[in-house]
Amino acid sequence: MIKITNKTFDLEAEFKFVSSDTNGAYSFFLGTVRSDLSSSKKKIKGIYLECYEELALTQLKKIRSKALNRWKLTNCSIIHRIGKLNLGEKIVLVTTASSHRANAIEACEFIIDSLKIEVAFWKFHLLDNNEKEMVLQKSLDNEKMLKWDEIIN
Amino acid sequence: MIKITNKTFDLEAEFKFVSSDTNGAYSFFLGTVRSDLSSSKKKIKGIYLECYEELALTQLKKIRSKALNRWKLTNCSIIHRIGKLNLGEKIVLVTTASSHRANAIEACEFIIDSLKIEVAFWKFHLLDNNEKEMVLQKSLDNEKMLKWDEIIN
Amino acid sequence: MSITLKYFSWIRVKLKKSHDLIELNQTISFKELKSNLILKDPIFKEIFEDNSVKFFLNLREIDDENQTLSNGDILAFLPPVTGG
Amino acid sequence: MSITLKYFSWIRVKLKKSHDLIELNQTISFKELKSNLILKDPIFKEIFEDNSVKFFLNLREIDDENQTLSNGDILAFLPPVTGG
Repeated sequence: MIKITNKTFDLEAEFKFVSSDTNGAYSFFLGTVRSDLSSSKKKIKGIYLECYEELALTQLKKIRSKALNRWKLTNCSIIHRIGKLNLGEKIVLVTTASSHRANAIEACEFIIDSLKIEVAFWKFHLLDNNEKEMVLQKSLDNEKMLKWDEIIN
Repeated sequence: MIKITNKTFDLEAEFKFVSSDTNGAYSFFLGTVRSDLSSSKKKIKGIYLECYEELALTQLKKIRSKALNRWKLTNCSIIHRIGKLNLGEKIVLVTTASSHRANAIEACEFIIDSLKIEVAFWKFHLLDNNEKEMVLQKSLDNEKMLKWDEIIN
Repeated sequence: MSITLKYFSWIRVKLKKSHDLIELNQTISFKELKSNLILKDPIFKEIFEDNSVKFFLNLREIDDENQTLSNGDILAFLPPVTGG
Repeated sequence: MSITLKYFSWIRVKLKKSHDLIELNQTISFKELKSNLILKDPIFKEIFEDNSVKFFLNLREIDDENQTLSNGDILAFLPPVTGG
């Protein structure tokens, strides 16, 4: 299941969607809004998430299929928030299910790494006085993604 | 937090225990009772988990400390069930929190890998006619643990 | 024929709009459209000179500048993504 | 002095009990205790010959067979663990 939503979500409820007696191992990655300083050293009050929804859904479907095939997952779900989020709120949840744990864990990491550099979401930090500051892509995320090319292709 | 319990647990509630605005990234590993065939090719009805509780708590504390230090985690919790469990029930939950995702994910895998071969729990498959069958340690789990020795020491 | 342009992230902010509907009298290539847009607004020069910006035509990344555009096409301008 | 023996997994199943309280008149080493136990019940021979079984004295793994046991000690017999 892939979901792009402006509502928050409950981990137990999302687990129930992918849970099955045949799985055995589940890996979850959850990203939340971290209280931090922006690149201009201002205090972050929250974030705004922009999305090209039709494209993001297509891209997430492709990543999900790759992961299902490569790691023989029994299930996989990806949820991503859009819109305005406060500090501490959930941004993204990746859930992978497998009969064996190493597969579930590796696939989950592949999905979040792919999402970070391939999927049409853009993050803005919300600062004081309604100021928005664009978040820049991290070169580290790009480098991290390169290692998957050897594994997945 | 470390918990050994004969009660089930809720993922959202467990997340709340470790959640904080300063974290940003959470990795979870959840193990559940998988419907499977036992080593004698009989259908599994559930499992029974035996534990040397005082020792297991000491061992889990050590593993948790290692992970907190090595991966600079901001939080970490481990919950493990004991007693009789039905198919599909949650056995173990490892949660790691960090400001960066790679650390949270790797630490989570280290903890579950360590738990599988170092901590005083023993699993029995419950079969028909109240028959119990001991689960054997997997050599693969032992081999997987060896790779951590280079990383952690 | 008409083509929809969709702008995201800093491109949307800079252009102060999320999309444009442009009307054309004849078929043109992506390359020709780029020249047209730069003539209309110099901001597009900055956009097209930025190697990190990607262009998606009907949800597929453009890999050939000579690709021709058709009526109803949706062309999206995507700065590097930062979700997750 | 008295020492508690705790049995787990197949050792518990084989001995049909989870623990034993043994009384001793004098201090003995772990090595001597092993010999005593084998004399009492040949099942212990199988246990002590199994290299995969670990022995924990007061929650610490025994690394020296000549370690002496003290009053109130808890000695646990642990087959390979299979949790998680």
